[in-house]
Amino acid sequence: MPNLTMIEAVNLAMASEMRRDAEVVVLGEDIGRNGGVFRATLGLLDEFGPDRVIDTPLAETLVAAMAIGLSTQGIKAVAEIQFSGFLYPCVDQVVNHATRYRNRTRGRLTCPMVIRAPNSGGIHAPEHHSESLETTFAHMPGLRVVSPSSPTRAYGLLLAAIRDPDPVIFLEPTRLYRLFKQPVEDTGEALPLDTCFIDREGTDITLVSWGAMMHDTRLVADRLAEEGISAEVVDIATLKPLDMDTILESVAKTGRCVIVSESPRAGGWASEVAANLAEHGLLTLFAPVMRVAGYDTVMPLAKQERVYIPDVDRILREVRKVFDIAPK
Amino acid sequence: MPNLTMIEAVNLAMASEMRRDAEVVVLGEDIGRNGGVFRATLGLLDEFGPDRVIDTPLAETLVAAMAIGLSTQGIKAVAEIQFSGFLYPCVDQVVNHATRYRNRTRGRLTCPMVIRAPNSGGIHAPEHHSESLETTFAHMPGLRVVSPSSPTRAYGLLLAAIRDPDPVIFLEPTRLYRLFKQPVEDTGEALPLDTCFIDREGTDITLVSWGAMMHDTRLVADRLAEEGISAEVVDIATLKPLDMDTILESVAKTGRCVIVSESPRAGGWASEVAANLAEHGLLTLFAPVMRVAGYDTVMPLAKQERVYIPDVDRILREVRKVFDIAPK
Amino acid sequence: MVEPLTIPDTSPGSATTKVASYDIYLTRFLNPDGTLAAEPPAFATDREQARALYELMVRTRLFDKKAVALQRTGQLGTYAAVLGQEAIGVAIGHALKAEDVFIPAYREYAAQFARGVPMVRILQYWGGDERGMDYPAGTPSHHDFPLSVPIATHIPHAIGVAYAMKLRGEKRVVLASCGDGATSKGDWYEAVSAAKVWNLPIVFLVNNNGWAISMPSHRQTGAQTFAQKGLAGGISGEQVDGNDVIATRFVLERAIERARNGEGPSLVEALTYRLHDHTTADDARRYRPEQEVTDAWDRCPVKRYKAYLEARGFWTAADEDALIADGTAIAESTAQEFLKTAPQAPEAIFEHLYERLPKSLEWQRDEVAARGPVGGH
Amino acid sequence: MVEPLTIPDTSPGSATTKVASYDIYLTRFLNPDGTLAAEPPAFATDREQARALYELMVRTRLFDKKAVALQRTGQLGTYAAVLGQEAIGVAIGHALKAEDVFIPAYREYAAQFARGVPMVRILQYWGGDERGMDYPAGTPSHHDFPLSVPIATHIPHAIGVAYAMKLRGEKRVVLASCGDGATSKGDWYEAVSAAKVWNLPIVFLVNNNGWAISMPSHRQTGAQTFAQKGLAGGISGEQVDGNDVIATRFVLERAIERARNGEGPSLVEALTYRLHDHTTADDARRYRPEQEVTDAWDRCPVKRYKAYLEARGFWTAADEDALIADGTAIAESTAQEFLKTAPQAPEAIFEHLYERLPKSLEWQRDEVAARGPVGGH
Ligand SMILES: Cc1ncc(C[n+]2csc(CCOP(=O)(O)OP(=O)(O)O)c2C)c(N)n1
Ligand SMILES: Cc1ncc(C[n+]2csc(CCOP(=O)(O)OP(=O)(O)O)c2C)c(N)n1
Ligand SMILES: [Mg+2]
Ligand SMILES: [Mg+2]
Repeated sequence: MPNLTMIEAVNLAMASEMRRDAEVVVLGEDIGRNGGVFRATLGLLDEFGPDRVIDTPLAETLVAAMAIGLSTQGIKAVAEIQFSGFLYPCVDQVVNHATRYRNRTRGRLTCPMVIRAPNSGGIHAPEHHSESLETTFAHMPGLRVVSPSSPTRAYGLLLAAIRDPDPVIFLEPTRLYRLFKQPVEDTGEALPLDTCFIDREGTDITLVSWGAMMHDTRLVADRLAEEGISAEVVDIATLKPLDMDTILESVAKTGRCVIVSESPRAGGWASEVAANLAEHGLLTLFAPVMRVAGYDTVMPLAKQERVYIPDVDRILREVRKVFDIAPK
Repeated sequence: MPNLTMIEAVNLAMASEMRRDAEVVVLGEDIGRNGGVFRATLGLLDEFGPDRVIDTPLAETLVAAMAIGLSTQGIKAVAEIQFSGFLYPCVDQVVNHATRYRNRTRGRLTCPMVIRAPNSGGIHAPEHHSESLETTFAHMPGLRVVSPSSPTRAYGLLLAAIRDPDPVIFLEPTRLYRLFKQPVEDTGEALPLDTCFIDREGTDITLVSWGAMMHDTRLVADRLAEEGISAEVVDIATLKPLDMDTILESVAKTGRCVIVSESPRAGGWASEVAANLAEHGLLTLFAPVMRVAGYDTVMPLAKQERVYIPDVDRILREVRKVFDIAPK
Repeated sequence: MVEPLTIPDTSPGSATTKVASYDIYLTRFLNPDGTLAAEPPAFATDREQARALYELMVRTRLFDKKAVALQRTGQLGTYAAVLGQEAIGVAIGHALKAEDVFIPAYREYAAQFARGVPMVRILQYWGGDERGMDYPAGTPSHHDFPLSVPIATHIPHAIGVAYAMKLRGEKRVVLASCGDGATSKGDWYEAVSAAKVWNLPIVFLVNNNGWAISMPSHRQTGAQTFAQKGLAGGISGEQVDGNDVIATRFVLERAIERARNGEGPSLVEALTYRLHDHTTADDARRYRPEQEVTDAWDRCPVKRYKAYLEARGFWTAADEDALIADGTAIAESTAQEFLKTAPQAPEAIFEHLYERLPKSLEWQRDEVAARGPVGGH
Repeated sequence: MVEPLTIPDTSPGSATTKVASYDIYLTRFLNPDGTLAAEPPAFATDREQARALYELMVRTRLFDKKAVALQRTGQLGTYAAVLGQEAIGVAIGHALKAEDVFIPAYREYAAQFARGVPMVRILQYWGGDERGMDYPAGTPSHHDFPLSVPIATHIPHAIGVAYAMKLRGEKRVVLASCGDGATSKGDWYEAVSAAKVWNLPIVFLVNNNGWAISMPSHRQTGAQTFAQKGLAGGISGEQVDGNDVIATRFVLERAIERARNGEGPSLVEALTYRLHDHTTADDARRYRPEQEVTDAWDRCPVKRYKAYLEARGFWTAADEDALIADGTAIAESTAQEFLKTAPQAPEAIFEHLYERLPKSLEWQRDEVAARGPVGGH
């Protein structure tokens, strides 16, 4: 089984599905000869030709709208937006059309499409390249929003996203693109899009995260284990629709919960998880639900991005607060 | 003191500030001779002329961007977007520029601008005219997001928004535009933009809302009062930055909280409030924090919009659940 | 208004070279009084074909009148009338083939009727019922797009649709239409620009009806014509008298066939006039002179074409009476059918949200279902 | 490529009327080998003025080289080189007046230097420090906009800025620049279209450097020229040889003065070539033939203009040596200053978020401050 980075796994999922299904196309800026700015589409042009590997003009609204048009015709469009900060021009098309054609036409026209984009910071990229967009999209009805946290999940979830009959926003944590490898076999098997993954089982506290922050969250769980604290780690993976059942079950067991996310704290998806706990988990909680999130500031340029992005220290500090209030 | 509807109060605030400050301009589609599709700018063209009351081409991205350009020059731009569903094309400009020029240039260029738009449903409008956009904007760092719930608050908060040195999204609940009148005097006095309003004091439960849903929330408080339940009603009014202190203080007193909002439930601003309660109010809560919100569906067309929008019954049901779990 | 670029005297002549030149043409066969400006094309001299155009125009006008009446009496929501612009929809309806895809704005009812949308659907849509966009299987409209209320944002969908046709080697064409105001939106431009990049089979139609709500088209843009906006994307643009159904059909058919033959996209600006308020929620007297409207009635497409048909001996007073009677009856029975539309179940708001409702949303649907009908409308 | 619209034979001649015509011109004074294509304007025959253009071009190139070297040695973040396009920035810098406003894309360093941005700021910016956009008070750049990384979205800001000037009766001009790729974005078009509606004093400059990352400009659009995109908004568009600093300054000055005199907006397409990779994060060998780059070096603006100056007797080998020595020293000392930039306090991320930090965010700032510097960069 080949050992792949996440970006290679993303590439493999697209190539694999394009081999399987001739009606899958990829489109975006510089995805052809250049293979995409992060090389996610490397080799696809050579294998599938310029008709199915579509270099678009420099216009993100168009890219989203074209994917909509293609998908209404049954062509499965997998669009790439180069950097997360340039996803915003797609918002109108996604919320006003992609998520609505099915409903609007009572099922007559549908949008089985994926918009992939790098997400979050940590790679010292220029301005507007490091934002975390998941909540902006996850608030939209009719959408699926997915963010993988490892090469294997990237492969399986992207396959699922491409096959899904409804629009999916697929946010790939830039920071994890090449951070570590995993054995990934091209089985063509998709992962489910409607459940959280229990990344590791535990009994004392539930740590919930997704995307890039899963990495630091796992490190925290390691640290806690050294101290004899058993953390259950939940990878939300599919943010919308949100599988609260898995999280509630875990919290019912541990009685403690810290949610870790990189996007700005106010109105972030961590708040959605916490709100559900405040409603459905209140009686099983021993301690307040803590959110560790990006600050409510503009994403700083590279020199200060580490100030902004939660890290092991910040997560640990909130975990300690929880155990201070409700000791093990 | 004249009795004004909310739309008249909005109009008065703009006229009043334009008289006071020659560098305030209004811009948008059909706001000149036509006075705006809801008549918010009625009479402004005649009084202030076409240079300051600017009919723009049909391009919402442009409207937002033009307001940005104007405001960097110290012209206070008050832009109108016709209906909430057409605010989405402004998202990119607002998040990538309006909220950032100050930070980006270390205070050299700033954006003292307001984007006003009708918000939420309930008036049997066509498709795309009834959406609730507050959370999409409130998640953006560097922004202020305001939504008035009465003519007097509309007047005072809009004055404050226009005078604010930073960008403000001002969401006017369409449903309340002409629903009731209040005496509004043109005192030129602004209301604060950083505090919630205690709409009515109470001891048994805290009802939190903003914008259009404040109306139904007040009716619920009336109904509860008849039953001998004393509800404290908090009007968030300024969603961002969020004054949690007032809400926490209220919940510390009542021990119960229901949050009412019209925007889709998942990732809505009600979740932000509830998440803060889960973190800071957990130990004072007698019962789960309930959210009454729009369903996680596309906003239905007129015939079904009442199915979607929370109403007195739906709010009351959640309140009852709270008292079932934690009787008075 | 635009001035063709001229190099001022200050510039030494030899420093400049002309690198490109463009001309914009207008086509018209029928003068406003119905007399011929030029020999008409074949379809307009064939009695049956020529009559069919007129019949659809008049039936649409009668439908439109009924819809406005329903709104005025509180039986319909906000409605966007097509009064004065019927010729364009008729031309579209006749110029497109069944297999083509129509991506309309919100006033081209005639084209939609021609393509099989039952009149009652249009009333249901403006009445606030999603089922009004469920166009019937077995008709060309079944693969058409629904009315688009957000201005211009539907236009770039044409790129994806046309690309799909090209990818599959189909000889089909997309017609994407909008108003003059819509051409100010970036979405519109991004589509026009991209269409030529892939030489896609698309006809962009601009209904220049003089107004975008209260904004006259000459204040919407500094360009002398809307047709020339195609030049920004390297696309041929031309004007047509949109109140001349013959010219409009002729020009559209030509552009559509060019597209079908692999000659790429075109842009057609149809010059017309909105005789009604913008919608029933609008009061145009606030912003436009009554005289302008009165004058525009002289250029009305129905009157004009009727004069042509009569002059050709294709149309009699008896034909007219029969058509009015039948069209009125149909509008009336459509209204009755609309008013009897059974309400949707409340939980229908979840029915087509996703192909399959996610488990996590089931409780919301069940809550709605358990609650039953909610008062309101 | 676009074909001027011709009405096919099938159309009866008399049915069509020409309603508008447009021509696009290209201006050039210097041939690629530095010989004259036409008599140059006055500023190019004045020794001091003529030399100043060259000096800025070369100093910019030396800075650029240093910046790339810093990045290659891990001392700078991703950097967008201006190699080959320096003439345009120099022309902008000399054509604008101090009171005008420059809204740049991200490669016009020469113009920024001319307007008072210290070289070190550019390094700080690409080094990931917001203070790199804090242009100094007392220089024209203090009211200029910062580099814009999001493509084209800065262009419509020009509408607001120019409108403010018009409102205040100021005789100032806005120059908003971008690349060829940027012209595909709706934001760009919405601005171009709106500029003419109010006849605003704006010059839109398109740096057509042949590429948008890996997309060649002839695949970015089906239009024959980028200049003609102005026609969509009724704006005069023209091409200029952007590697001819004389022509570029001449054309820009003319457009700027037209704007200043109330004659409205213009669009200038400057034809140039990106000799470097897109940025230091890019590897252009992946997608473009080396031969194309080699050929482009023959049209290099520096070499060309030097030949002109030498032929005029304005420039000697000694001048060249002195300039290179001085420019290199300045680039070097700039690099040193950059590397010694004191770090910002971590809590600076809250400093300019709002004019006054809302009370509800104070805990976040305090948390950051209490924590102190965080490892990373
Ligand atoms: C994106 C968007 N902005 C604003 C509106 C509100 N609106 C509805 S119709 C209209 C004018 C459209 O003018 P035009 O494109 O000329 O079409 P017409 O109505 O004249 O047929 C406006 C501004 C909208 N529906 N969508
Ligand atoms: C809105 C947006 N989309 C994508 C990008 C990524 N990107 C950076 S530069 C570039 C190409 C720009 O090409 P062009 O406008 O021709 O300018 P050039 O780099 O050639 O000077 C792209 C796609 C971006 N910065 N902004
Ligand atoms: Mg119109
Ligand atoms: Mg370029």
